[in-house]
Amino acid sequence: MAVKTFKGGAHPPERKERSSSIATERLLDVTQVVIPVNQHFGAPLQVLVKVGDQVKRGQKIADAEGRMTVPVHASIAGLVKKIEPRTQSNNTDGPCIVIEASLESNPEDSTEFLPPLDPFACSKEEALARVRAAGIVGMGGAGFPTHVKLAPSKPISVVIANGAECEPFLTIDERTMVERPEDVVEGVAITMKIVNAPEGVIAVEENKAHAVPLLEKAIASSPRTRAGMKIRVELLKTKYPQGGEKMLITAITGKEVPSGGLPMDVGCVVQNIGTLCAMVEAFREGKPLIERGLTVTGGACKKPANLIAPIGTLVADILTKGYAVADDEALRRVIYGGPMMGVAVPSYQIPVQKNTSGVLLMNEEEAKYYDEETCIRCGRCMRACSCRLSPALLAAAVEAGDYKDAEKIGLLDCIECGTCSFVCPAHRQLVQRFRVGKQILRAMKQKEAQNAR
Amino acid sequence: MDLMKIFLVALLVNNVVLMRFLALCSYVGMTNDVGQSVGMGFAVTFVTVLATAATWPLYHFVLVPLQLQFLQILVFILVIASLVQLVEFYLKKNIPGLYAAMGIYLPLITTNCAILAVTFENITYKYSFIQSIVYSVGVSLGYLLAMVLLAGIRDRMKTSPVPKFLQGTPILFIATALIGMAFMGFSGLIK
Amino acid sequence: MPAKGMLLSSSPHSFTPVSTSKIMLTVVIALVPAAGYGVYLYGLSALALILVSVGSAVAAEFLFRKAINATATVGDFSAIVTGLLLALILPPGTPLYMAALGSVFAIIVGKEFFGGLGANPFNPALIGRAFLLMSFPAAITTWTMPQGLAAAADAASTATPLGLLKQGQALGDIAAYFGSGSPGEFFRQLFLGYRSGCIGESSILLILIGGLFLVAIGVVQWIVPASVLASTFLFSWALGMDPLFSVLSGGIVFGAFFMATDYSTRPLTPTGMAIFGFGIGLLTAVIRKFGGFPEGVTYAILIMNIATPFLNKMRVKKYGFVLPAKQVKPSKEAGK
Amino acid sequence: MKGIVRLGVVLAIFAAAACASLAVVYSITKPRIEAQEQIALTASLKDVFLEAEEFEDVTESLKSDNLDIAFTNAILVKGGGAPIGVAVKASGPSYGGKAVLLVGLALNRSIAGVRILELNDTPGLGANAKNPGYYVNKAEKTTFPGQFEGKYVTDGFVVKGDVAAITASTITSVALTKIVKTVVDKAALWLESATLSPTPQEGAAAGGN
Amino acid sequence: MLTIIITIVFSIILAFVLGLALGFFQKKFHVERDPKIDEVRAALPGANCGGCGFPGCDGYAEAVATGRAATNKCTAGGASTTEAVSKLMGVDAAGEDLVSVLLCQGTREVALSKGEYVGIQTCRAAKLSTGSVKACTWGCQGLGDCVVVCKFDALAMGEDGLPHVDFDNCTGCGMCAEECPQRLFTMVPRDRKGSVVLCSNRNVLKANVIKTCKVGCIKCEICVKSCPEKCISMVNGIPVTEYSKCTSCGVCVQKCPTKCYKMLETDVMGKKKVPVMA
Amino acid sequence: MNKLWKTFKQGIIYENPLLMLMIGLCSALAVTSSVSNGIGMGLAMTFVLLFSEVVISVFRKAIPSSVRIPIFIIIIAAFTTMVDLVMKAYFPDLSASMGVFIPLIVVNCIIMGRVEAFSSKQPLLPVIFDSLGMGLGYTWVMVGIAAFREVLGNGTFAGLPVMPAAYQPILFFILPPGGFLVFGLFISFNIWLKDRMQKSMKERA
Ligand SMILES: Cc1cc2nc3c(=O)[nH]c(=O)nc-3n(C[C@H](O)[C@H](O)[C@H](O)COP(=O)(O)O)c2cc1C
Ligand SMILES: Cc1cc2nc3c(=O)[nH]c(=O)nc-3n(C[C@H](O)[C@H](O)[C@H](O)COP(=O)(O)O)c2cc1C
Ligand SMILES: Cc1cc2nc3c(=O)[nH]c(=O)nc-3n(C[C@H](O)[C@H](O)[C@H](O)COP(=O)(O)O)c2cc1C
Ligand SMILES: Cc1cc2nc3c(=O)[nH]c(=O)nc-3n(C[C@H](O)[C@H](O)[C@H](O)CO)c2cc1C
Ligand code: SF4
Ligand code: SF4
Ligand code: SF4
Ligand code: SF4
Ligand code: FES
Repeated sequence: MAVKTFKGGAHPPERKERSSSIATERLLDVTQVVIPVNQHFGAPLQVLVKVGDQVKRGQKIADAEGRMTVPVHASIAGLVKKIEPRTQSNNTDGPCIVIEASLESNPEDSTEFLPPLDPFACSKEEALARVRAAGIVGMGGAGFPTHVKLAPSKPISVVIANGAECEPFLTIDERTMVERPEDVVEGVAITMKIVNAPEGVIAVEENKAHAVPLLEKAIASSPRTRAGMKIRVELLKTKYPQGGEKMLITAITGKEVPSGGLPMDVGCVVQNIGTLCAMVEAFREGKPLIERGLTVTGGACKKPANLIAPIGTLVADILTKGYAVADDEALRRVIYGGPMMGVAVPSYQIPVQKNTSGVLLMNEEEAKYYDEETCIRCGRCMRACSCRLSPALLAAAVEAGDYKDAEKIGLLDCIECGTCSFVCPAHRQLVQRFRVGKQILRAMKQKEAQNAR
Repeated sequence: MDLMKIFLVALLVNNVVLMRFLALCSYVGMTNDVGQSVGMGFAVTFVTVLATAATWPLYHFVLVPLQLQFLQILVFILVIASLVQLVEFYLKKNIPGLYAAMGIYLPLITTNCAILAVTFENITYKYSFIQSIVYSVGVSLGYLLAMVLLAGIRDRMKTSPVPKFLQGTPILFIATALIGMAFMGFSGLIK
Repeated sequence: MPAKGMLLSSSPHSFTPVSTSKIMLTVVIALVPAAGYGVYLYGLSALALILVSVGSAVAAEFLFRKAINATATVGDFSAIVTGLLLALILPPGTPLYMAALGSVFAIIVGKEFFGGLGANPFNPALIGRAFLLMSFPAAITTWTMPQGLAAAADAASTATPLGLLKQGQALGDIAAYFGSGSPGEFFRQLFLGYRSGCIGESSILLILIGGLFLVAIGVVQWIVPASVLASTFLFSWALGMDPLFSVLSGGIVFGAFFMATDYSTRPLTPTGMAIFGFGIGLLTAVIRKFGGFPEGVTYAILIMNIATPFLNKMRVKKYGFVLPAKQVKPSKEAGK
Repeated sequence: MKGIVRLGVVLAIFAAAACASLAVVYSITKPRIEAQEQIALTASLKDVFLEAEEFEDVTESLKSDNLDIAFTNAILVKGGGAPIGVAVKASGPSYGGKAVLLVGLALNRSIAGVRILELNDTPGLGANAKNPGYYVNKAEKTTFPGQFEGKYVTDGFVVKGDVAAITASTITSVALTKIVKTVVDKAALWLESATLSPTPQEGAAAGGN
Repeated sequence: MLTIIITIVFSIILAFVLGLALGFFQKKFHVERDPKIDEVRAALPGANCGGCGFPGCDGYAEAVATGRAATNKCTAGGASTTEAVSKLMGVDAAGEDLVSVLLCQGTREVALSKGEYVGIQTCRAAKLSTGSVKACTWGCQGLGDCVVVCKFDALAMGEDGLPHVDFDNCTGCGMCAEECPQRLFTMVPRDRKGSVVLCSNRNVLKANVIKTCKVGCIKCEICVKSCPEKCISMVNGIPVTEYSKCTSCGVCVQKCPTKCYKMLETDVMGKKKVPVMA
Repeated sequence: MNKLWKTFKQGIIYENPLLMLMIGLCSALAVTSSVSNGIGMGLAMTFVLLFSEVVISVFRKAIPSSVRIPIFIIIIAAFTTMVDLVMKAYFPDLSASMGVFIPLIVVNCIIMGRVEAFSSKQPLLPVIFDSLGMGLGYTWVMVGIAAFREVLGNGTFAGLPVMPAAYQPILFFILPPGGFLVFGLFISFNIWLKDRMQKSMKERA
């Protein structure tokens, strides 16, 4: 079988070996969680509880009307201590609900899950309502409301499970595929059912090839495939950013998502491995999205770990409790997410959120920062760009303040994957420029639209 | 072949701007972006040809018979200035689309020395009418070429960390010097 | 809590180990065979020329940046490449002070005036050469036959293959001039490298070794040299010159691999590079055939350098490119 | 309409005044300007033919048949009442454009002298042709045009052969030589047709020059 | 003599014809346009040199009149022309005489920084990537986007890490206020008297403010309570003075425990200049 | 008097037509390959500038504004032609070496610019000082550039050899690209000079 891939990309050092063979561990003794109210891509929520309220595990604590909203649930049972602004994993301050665990109460009463639901028996509307009610958002990064993604306005021909996990360091999707292959397959099947897709593909990068037999076995033994659903595993070249939605679709279907368009425009739905498992649990147990898997690793992490942690757990707590151990002396940079797209934060006193796939504790060497030099026009960025943009020219246009030209070159098409900055021998901060540029361009367009009116 | 030679020499070998230092004021002022320089270049081409078409007969059929060759400077510049003015009026009123594209450059042209130089040289080089027209097209397209090339480099220099003491006009002239050096490659091309 | 203040940065937080100075160093290494052979052919005076050129380039860059209070950049080794390349495209008998002058001009006017590395619109080494050619045309067009390591400084002057061609000599005569019996033998001689010419351009074989090494490790993209050589071949043939002789003589191979590929002055996009290379080949052939000079590589590259900003507009279609026609709505036009 | 006429009148007044004063200046300078050209030409002619006294314009009968090279003036030069040679002001293309030369041919068919009147080639290169301090032959201190003096029509006129070239300016050298050669050939034919031949002693004198 | 006569006759005919034609065309092809353009055009030298970067004086006049160009672009005319054009345009362009005031006192010493920011050294980029390089989300990023954008040399980065306004040079153009990603500048009339709070921290938790900045407004509301004229109210977490009532009595300034309340006329505009960073 | 002096000074540095106003550039580059050309052109230019400005200033009230441009052109052209004729008559060599650039004084942006901006609005005396200042400003730059180019590129100054015999002229400087380069550096130098002078003036104040 030819290994598929896309054009461009780069090979940052993988550094996955540290945690790839460590079994996933579940955090049980969390005493306090800080749950950000707004964890999805969409309109802000209203808080449904007050300070002093007793909440159950799985109880809805924030919600709002509107299509682009997803409720948030208490991830542990306990007392609402505070509702106040705290720093979130994207470095902004936002309202957070602080819950202190009350362990004395009996676990039976302290849990409030939804009733189980058979996704293959219920209607599409019911299924979508369940996905929303369970608070599921994309766990691969963006936090896009999954129920919106599962209600496409165009016919879907293939559902892709994104098991690429192309970000260096991170191993949680790999562990999930190894440990829970059945759930992954079931998740694909549920998604296929909801979007009425004839085909499902589990995409795995070559460096995780050892998961393929397990997945294939699970597919073979799954009641869904026996009932006629077509699911297969596809091996992809290990290359960053293979896990990017657009790159994945191109590698597997050969089609390109049109500029400004969505995967559904080429008949695809892409779901992260974690998201699939969360969906399975939401139907099978009625369990909302109150915990997620993540990898804690890095050069300044003496004991790396793959964990399942309640949403809102402070990473500091994970470390003090010894699930993972930090080397504070060596610690120079904390990243929420992967090294290529994650966010550098000032400390690890920040909660695990629905889209936190890992926390990296980097040491001096890994965190080495190079000062920017002038662009030598080597063109490496252009050859590496996964979107075939021209980062060097784009950066020049942005720097010159020529946003119209920048838009033409494709500023808004940049997926901020960071490949260009990674390969640049002059260590140009290309992606940061594009982010700033996008912000300004969007503001400009908004202004224009207002003026036009 | 003769016409071709006149044209190519005027366009490349003896480029008005790069080798003959004419029309520099607008060369510096009007090369902020490529579109602008193209507009200006075509406007100049148009007027140069028109000016040649007007002054050549005037010289040969009026000034020479009357023995008034010494009024050449005065008559030529007056004719060109009025011509530009008339064209401007005409365009503004009757072809506003074209005026918007190119008319705004017209006033600049009155004092563009390349145009006057061409009309003089048509006389000094004893060109026939046809040769004069070809020569004027060659010269003005040479001007357009130089304008566009500088505009391209200027565009690029917008993000260059040019040393402070050279920023602005000095570096434009230095860039022109280097363009001129490259154009030396055309020298001797047509003998 | 962590001991020290945390680094806050924008993603990505990981960088390639490749750096500007490493790239420049590779180019120097790739030039070693051609340069070494040049010294072997023309003796220690050629070595002195190389050293003076490199030295004055580095000194010029260092002092200029110091004078304008800019960050020191001699560490990126690009000045070394410029100085070395300039020396390699000068006749072996060039007086040392001229080489120094050319080097200083190349670095200061050709490069630093525009903002230094990556910002110069023209190939600095070629600017240096063009400057010398304009300023001291006699000295820069005086050639000597290779004399071996022990060469005397004032060897008798001679003609180059292209110079002879310009004077209207037939291929057979040129071959005979260089001691070859037949054109075929002469071509082999040119390929291996025994003829008069610039220090670095003699052995096509060694240039190819260096150049292909750069292509192989990804420092140079194959498109530029390939299109330069292909179009030189093509247009020389079209203009009635011997195409193989055209490619093997003069500095075209050296220029194609080492000078047309200069990062800051060649276009960045593949289509742009192809047209760029094509233009160089065409202009080289035209200048050789009709121009006032026997060789046209310098000017061909410089002229195409001017076109680079425009060629950069020929970008690859971006991922998911859709024709913008759909987006232009008549209402928008009216809105303006 | 009245306004327009008024503008026209004002303009006309200014134009008339300006032109009138110009005309005055012109009438003053005119003789001198015309004289200048004549003076320059005569001076060069006298420079070439030392004994020249009278000049007869023969431009009409002495013409170039080379398309590139034009003869602007042709003058029969007389000294002591008798013709002593013919001089041609000829122009042709060189490296940097048109070059204008004055070539004098003595009756004995040897070149009496070559003067470069106009040359736009590169300073320091081709332009060295008109530089009185630039010698093609340093030992004998002959300038580029100077080397033609005394050459016979029948000589080769081959650059880098019997004609020394200007360093690094083959193109200029060839171009100028071609002009000289063309003039000399045509002028010799013309002398033939005008049946002017040297008296023996004149020939000796000119030849020994 | 003949020459002179021919000349005069010829020139009269030529000029008269041209004059007629010009006048005629001007009438015939007259096009209506904004009189302002003509006014500005009249103030320009008419050299049509293109030095301004616009196509000729007309092009520039139109650009100025329509507000697309600054008034100081005409190089041929020099300073006098700039003055004249500015006067023409200025009459209705400039309204009140405003100056810009920075609503943040978080110098390097008093305001805690969040970490060591590396990356593009502009406030906007820093803000986008880190939320804020200071522990205070609202504070000045100290990378001087405002200084770069000020065309009048009125802003300079102080050694304390904050931009300082030179009130003599400030023209109140508002570019800095527009540019600052933290929206830290407010435009006030030059002669404005009264008190102002030099803090923009809208975090309502006192503890959070104290932790991050020594001169932040800690929402104690002492100013609100102590003002004898009752002219201070909390808006969006920040005390705001109502200037129609404020008498510059200075009580709020004295009472403020973190000294973030200041008197505009003395503490802000009359303050000594801070040394500028090299 | 002080004011007149200031008007005069303006043209030399602060509003130097070539270096600050960037107008009238063509001749500045074209004829500056030798010092004598530079002086000749500078004087010719000053002459035309002076007389045009004076005449226009005298008649400024009599010129209707709608035909002022043609009238200015006529006046300038007349003086230009005079210069041309006089030079042809008395300095034929100089006239030949400056070629078409003498007639081109008529379109030299400096003259039109000053006439419109200054002399059509000012009385005689300031106009004289203005034109002399502008003329001098133009001339010194011309001579400066020419000196630089001639000495480096030809080894001579105003035709006289000034460099040691062994000096190999750097031809670059008398070729067109050299003209552009030297001119660029001159502008940069003048900007520096102006900044210096303004700074020292500020300090004194
Ligand atoms: C001499 C030479 C010729 C090549 N020719 C081609 C070619 O015709 N087409 C092509 O796609 N790649 C060609 N390549 C390879 C490309 O330069 C490049 O390595 C490759 O396209 C990058 O592929 P990747 O994105 O998978 O790393 C050539 C390489 C060399 C050294
Ligand atoms: C550059 C880039 C790399 C990405 N890498 C991965 C990845 O390795 N694994 C993954 O699951 N999602 C990755 N994503 C997110 C996917 O594009 C996509 O949003 C996700 O797979 C959709 O699933 P979700 O909605 O369940 O999160 C990446 C996105 C980008 C822009
Ligand atoms: C800037 C420049 C100007 C030149 N000007 C002339 C010139 O005026 N006349 C000329 O014959 N060669 C000139 N050349 C040199 C020719 O291009 C060419 O090198 C020469 O004619 C070859 O002659 P050679 O065989 O004597 O070296 C010039 C070269 C350069 C670079
Ligand atoms: C990259 C390169 C460019 C060259 N360009 C020129 C040129 O433009 N003109 C030239 O006369 N020689 C040039 N040479 C030298 C030329 O190839 C050769 O030595 C003689 O010019 C052949 O007659 C160049 C050499 C190299 C290596
Ligand atoms: S960050 Fe944007 S520009 Fe850079 S490689 Fe990724 S898609 Fe391309
Ligand atoms: S990789 Fe870096 S140095 Fe190379 S072209 Fe891109 S931005 Fe420039
Ligand atoms: S940008 Fe404008 S408002 Fe701000 S300080 Fe400068 S002059 Fe004042
Ligand atoms: S005031 Fe605003 S723009 Fe200025 S330095 Fe501070 S954050 Fe940046
Ligand atoms: S003098 Fe201004 S364009 Fe020539």
